[in-house]
Amino acid sequence: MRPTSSDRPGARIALRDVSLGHPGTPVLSGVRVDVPAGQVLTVVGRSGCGKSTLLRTLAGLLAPLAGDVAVDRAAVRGPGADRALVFQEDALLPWRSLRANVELPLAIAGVPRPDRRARAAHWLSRVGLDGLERRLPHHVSGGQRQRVQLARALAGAPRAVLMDEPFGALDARTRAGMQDLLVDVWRDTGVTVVFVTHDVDEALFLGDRVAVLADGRLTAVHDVPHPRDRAARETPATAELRRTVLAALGAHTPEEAPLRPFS
Amino acid sequence: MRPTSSDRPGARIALRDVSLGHPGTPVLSGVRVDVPAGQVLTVVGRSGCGKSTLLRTLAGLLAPLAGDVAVDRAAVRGPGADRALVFQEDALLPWRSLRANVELPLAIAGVPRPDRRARAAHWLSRVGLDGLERRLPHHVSGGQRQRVQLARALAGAPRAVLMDEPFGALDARTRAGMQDLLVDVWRDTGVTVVFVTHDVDEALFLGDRVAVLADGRLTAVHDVPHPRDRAARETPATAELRRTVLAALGAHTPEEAPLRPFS
Amino acid sequence: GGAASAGDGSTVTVTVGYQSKTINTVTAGTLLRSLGAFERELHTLGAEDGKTYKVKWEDYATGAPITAQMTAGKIDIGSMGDFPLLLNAARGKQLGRPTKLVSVTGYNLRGGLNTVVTSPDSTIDDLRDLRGKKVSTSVGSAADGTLVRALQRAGIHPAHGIRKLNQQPAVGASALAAGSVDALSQFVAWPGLLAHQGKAKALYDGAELNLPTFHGVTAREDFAKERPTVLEAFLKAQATATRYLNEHPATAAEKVARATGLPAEAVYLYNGAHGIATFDPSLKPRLVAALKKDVPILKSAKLVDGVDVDAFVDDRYVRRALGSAAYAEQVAAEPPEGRSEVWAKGSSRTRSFTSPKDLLRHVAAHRSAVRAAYVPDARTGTLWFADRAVWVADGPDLVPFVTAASARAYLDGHADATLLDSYADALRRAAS
Amino acid sequence: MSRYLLRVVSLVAALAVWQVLTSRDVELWLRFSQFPTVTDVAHSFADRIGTGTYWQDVADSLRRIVTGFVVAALAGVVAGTAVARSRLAEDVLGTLLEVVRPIPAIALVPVAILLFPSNEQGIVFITCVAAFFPVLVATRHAVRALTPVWEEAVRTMGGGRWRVLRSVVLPGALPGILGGLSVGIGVSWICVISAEMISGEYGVGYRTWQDYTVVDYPGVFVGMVTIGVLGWATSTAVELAGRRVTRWLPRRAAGTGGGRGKGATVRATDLV
Amino acid sequence: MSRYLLRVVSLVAALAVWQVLTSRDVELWLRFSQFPTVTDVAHSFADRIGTGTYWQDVADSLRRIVTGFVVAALAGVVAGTAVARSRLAEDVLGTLLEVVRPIPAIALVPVAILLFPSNEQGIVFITCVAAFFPVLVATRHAVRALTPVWEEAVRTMGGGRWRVLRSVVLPGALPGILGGLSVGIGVSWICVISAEMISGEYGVGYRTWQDYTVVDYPGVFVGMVTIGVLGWATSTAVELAGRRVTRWLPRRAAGTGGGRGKGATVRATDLV
Ligand SMILES: Nc1ncnc2c1ncn2[C@@H]1O[C@H](COP(=O)(O)OP(=O)(O)OP(=O)(O)O)[C@@H](O)[C@H]1O
Ligand SMILES: Nc1ncnc2c1ncn2[C@@H]1O[C@H](COP(=O)(O)OP(=O)(O)OP(=O)(O)O)[C@@H](O)[C@H]1O
Ligand SMILES: [Mg+2]
Ligand SMILES: [Mg+2]
Repeated sequence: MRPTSSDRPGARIALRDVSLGHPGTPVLSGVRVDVPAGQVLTVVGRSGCGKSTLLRTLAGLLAPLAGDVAVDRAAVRGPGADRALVFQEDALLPWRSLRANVELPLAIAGVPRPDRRARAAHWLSRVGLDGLERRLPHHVSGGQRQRVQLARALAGAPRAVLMDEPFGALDARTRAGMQDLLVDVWRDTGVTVVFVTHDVDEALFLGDRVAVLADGRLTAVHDVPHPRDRAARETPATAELRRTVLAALGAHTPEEAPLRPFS
Repeated sequence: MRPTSSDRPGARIALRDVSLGHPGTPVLSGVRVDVPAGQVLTVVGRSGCGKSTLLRTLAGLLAPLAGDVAVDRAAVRGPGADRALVFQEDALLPWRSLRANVELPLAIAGVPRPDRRARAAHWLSRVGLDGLERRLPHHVSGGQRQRVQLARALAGAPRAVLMDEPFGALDARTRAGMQDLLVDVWRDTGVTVVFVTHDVDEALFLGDRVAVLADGRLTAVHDVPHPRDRAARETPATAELRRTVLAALGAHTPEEAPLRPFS
Repeated sequence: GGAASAGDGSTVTVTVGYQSKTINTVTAGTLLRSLGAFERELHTLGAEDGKTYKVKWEDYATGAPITAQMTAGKIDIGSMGDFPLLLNAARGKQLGRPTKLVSVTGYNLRGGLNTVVTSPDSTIDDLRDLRGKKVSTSVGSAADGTLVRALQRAGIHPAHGIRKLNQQPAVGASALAAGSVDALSQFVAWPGLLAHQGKAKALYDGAELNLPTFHGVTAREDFAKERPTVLEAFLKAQATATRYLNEHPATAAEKVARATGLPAEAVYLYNGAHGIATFDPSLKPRLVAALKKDVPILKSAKLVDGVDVDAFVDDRYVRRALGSAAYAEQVAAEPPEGRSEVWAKGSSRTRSFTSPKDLLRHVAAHRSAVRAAYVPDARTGTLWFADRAVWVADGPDLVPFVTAASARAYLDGHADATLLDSYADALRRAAS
Repeated sequence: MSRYLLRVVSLVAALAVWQVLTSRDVELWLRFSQFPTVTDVAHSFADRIGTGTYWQDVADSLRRIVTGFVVAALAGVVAGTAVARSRLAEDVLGTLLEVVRPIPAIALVPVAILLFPSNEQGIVFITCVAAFFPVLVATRHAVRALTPVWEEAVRTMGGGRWRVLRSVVLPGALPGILGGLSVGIGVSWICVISAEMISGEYGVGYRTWQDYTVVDYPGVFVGMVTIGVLGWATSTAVELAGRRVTRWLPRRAAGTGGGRGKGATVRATDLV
Repeated sequence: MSRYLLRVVSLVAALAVWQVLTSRDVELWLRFSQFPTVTDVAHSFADRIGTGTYWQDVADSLRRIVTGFVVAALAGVVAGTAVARSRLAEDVLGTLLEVVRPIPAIALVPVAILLFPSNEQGIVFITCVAAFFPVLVATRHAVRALTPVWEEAVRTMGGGRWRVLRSVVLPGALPGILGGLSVGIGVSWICVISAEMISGEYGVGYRTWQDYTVVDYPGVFVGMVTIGVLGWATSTAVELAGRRVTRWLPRRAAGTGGGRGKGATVRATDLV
């Protein structure tokens, strides 16, 4: 049932001295990072630092201002089914039911209708939305819409998933469930993941490496000592890394947070 | 400079056995809760449990299916400037600059133009968006848009603010700043706050009380022992409450979270 | 296709364009169609040459679309008034689809087919009063020609002396009713129709000009050359319709009224036994001469560069259709004298009277039984509705005129004649 | 339901006002004195409706309008989309179409006569041209105003130009296109007299113009009423079809229940 | 810029095709043989453009169209908004307007003459009616399709009906309304001949019809070209004004730079 793509391993994404931004608004410069096939890179940074801009550039929706984004050594010239993007904003097609939204990448890939329907049902069920298949997007809650986007991205069996705060509107438990779903999919398919999040714990839990954006640059890429192990969170190494990342973000770690840090 | 409304204390919001939902879709029933003037009630619950529906009902945008929402003992018959709503979705007017969006409640209240402009600048600056006043909403990032909504809601000097995951798209440090801003405003004006969040820590930090929604009901309202004190988080009482709330949400506390809680 | 086409070599479709509302063309249009005479002629023809003929009738509001369709090769035979005929000739030649004037439908030798009218309560009662006033007409029509000539005779500059509004007849009629123009110069059917409806009174009778006006039939030259027998069949049928009209004028008027929506009383005014129009297919030299005189008017209005009328007129077909002897007789025939007539309700024929006074006496006696009463203008002979005419008492005689101006001209020469204020007055005098 | 009652009442009231204005020959700046009264028109209508000609007119006009409209709708949507999405199409077609767009339907009468082998084709051509441009313009505007993220989403799923057209542009622009179709069918009717001037035989527009040429005002009004009703029927058909395919549009609760019904969205006020 | 060049080239090419079709008397199903050639029309044009009459025609028509259009735009936006937002207005006005909407402009000629004291008023009335309905329908559709959350936001700020109208409905519906205005001014021009049938003296529409009644084809084409150019100019003015006030609309990068310029949105393809 579950679509596997063991024949198509994850994509390798490489940026060498890339500058990016919107027409007339440069956002990041000198970005250099290499995401090997099948790796999970999580990206953190303050609001407005350029995380979404980076993902849109990787997706091929924005052309870099300088340099090239390479996927498996070929420069990206536009978007493609190999790189799925979970948008930060609501990107469901409002005239399609949840099911039809999830079916869309399958239809594009030419999957026949009954198969498409079954797979869409499968993915909607995995994100916990059984029973809502036939609703329209604006008849479900914000968190539900976000999960449909996730299901849609995964249904297309991409070689890389680019996720822009995909779990931002989810409660703790649902979020954990989605994280696990992602880990499962990653295990099964070896998909490459670039994952933007505001939750440093999430970044540490999911990422093989954590990239930090600040001041218009990619300032650091940290290896995570014990990735994908919630219980291992509180090892000294992890705690140290969390402190480092939070400090890089300019935040105080919870333990030392004063009541009014910068009022 | 800062608009105070000490002459207009916070509103008191009361629900007695209210049922609510969308036309044809009942969501919550038998909701009973009283938010005294100037109190902060945080609301937690799983995705799709009815948090947004509750806030929309309090705002007067949705009529309850049964029962009445009372504000200062008068039944709510529709929305009003006394209750500002920070929407979960993007609710900025896309044709207005950020500044013009923030000025809107002031214009509605009849504030003269120069004053309006100054106050909008003040609020935009407090949410950290100096310099972006003249941008259009779709030329700024998701987190920036969310902060504009916050500024807009506060600029109108409401007697109650209803906030639907207002900091969901913000990084840890910006989020802390916004929390502090909210606390400041609350201290200065005595505004009543109903605050929906997925972050239990945030709920405990900001709330005087925490309401839990589950299974179509408001299952519990907990008093927070040491509200608005980050350092006090780790008192046994707080830790206990956090565990209780997380359990009510069906989530495992971080300490005991297994890697794959429900796969 | 619209044009005469031999689809499989044996079926030929002939397309005839006509103007049902321009009732001076009924013998080549409305009446001809309702009698089925052309179809019968073609059937006979088909029996001879083994072809199947079909007729397609197309009814237009004015001559322009017919000319347009003819230049596009889609109409083979069309009928229209004298000025539109000249335009038809000019455009046909210009666009490489020359046309021929092959017969006349109806005519009035004095020009009585065109009339200038005002609203019934207008204070204008002389053409000279039009100076500086708004007058609606259709530029390029015979009615415009009448207006221009009449104004010239009255000493008014036809372009600058009045404000001429160029409007479709129907538009002009509405404008007159609404009071946004002071007078309306139009051709056959409209003046009579508006007078009958009580929406207008005559100000100037075109017959005062004493210049012939007529309507005729035009055919595409290549059609005529290719299918002369069809054209002759048409002209024969036209002659049949003309005969029918002359023999059963009231029934013919009823038929036309039914087909067009015009009141039969107004149709009879023009097409009756002594109606304003005389129906006769022959191309009389007097009419051709009149046509030539119209060319300069169109030229000065910059509507045509010049028309070779002699090349346009072609009487060979009608001559052959009617037979040379009969044709010569027709050419020589004079129109009947105008006579007073009463059309009684429920009757299919009219009763004529030797004098207008006799008619009035009859009408006074049978008021409720009279459908319509017509009297000829004492000066121009133009027939008009008795109840819309201007009456003059001259001794024992009661003399009718189409216009007040015409009546005044009579009064000038007859010192003891008096103008009557109303039709009722005239009736009373006749009865006593 | 009382809504339908209200609609009927409003139509009847309009007729009553007309009757009063015309039968009393009211002249207050606007002048109603020359107008036929409702009863005049009703009599004419009663006379005509029994004739075969009337129904032949109706059938012919409907056939022409519907044919012309269907062709125009297809062509307008295709051209509008092309102009909105392709710079080349905009440059090559855009200006040309903008210059041709305002050309009056009646001015096309001679063109239709000259260009087409048969009059029927000419008539359909004119109604088609009339409907084409509103559809074109509405489509162009709607396609240009599409939310870009929808297209972006489909493109990140590997959708190419046709997929974007099929799955984003057409459904997303549909509400706007439907507005254009509704206007387009209306404009087709507006031009039916001009078009049928070349008919020579049947058609509601043809008949109305013929009636006007003999200054038969009640007849003209019968034509206007007939065209009004036919136009209303066709545009209602278009709107209903449209509503079916745009049911997904989030709607304000207006029209779903009375006032502040339980469970309905609370509205500030019903009027405006 | 090469875009303008391309536009000019496309116009010139269209003229060249016309010249070839007409001067060679092409007859392939469509028949161009009787059409005036470009040179015929150009000659007529040259003759006329030097005359005072021509410019008087242009000035009169422009004045009438612009007056009628401005009135129609205001009335159409007001009525369209009312019908879209108020159930009462929809019931009372909606059906009535739908029945009146398809009534042909020419059928209004007698009405305009009988109703209005002066011809000018009648002409403006007809152009105004012509433009009114497209604006009405477009406004109605645009207002109905508004994202509800905008209105909800303003209402939670205490905005009442007028504030919602001013701050949400009008600006939000503006892109759609502008489409309607663009169609509306086009339809005004489409009806200029019908309207100016009343004129009797001046006006481009009047002149064109007059030329047709004397079957002067080059004259008709001069009229058509003039109307085309005037119509293009007025609708371009409307579109430009529209673009200024809808600059906020998120646009695809189309038309902002060449192909996949650095920093521009990458587009799947230029054509479609
Ligand atoms: N417009 C609507 N019509 C019908 N049902 C709706 C509508 N909006 C939401 N719902 C349903 O009502 C329930 C409550 O939705 P609500 O938006 O209040 O959830 P929520 O608690 O805010 O969730 P989230 O955390 O995901 O935003 C959900 O099950 C949702 O599917
Ligand atoms: N369309 C645009 N045009 C111009 N500038 C933009 C545009 N979108 C975003 N920006 C600016 O670019 C910068 C980076 O935006 P981006 O959306 O990448 O931020 P982000 O890191 O995703 O922030 P957030 O966490 O708030 O979503 C911001 O300062 C923003 O104001
Ligand atoms: Mg972002
Ligand atoms: Mg919600």
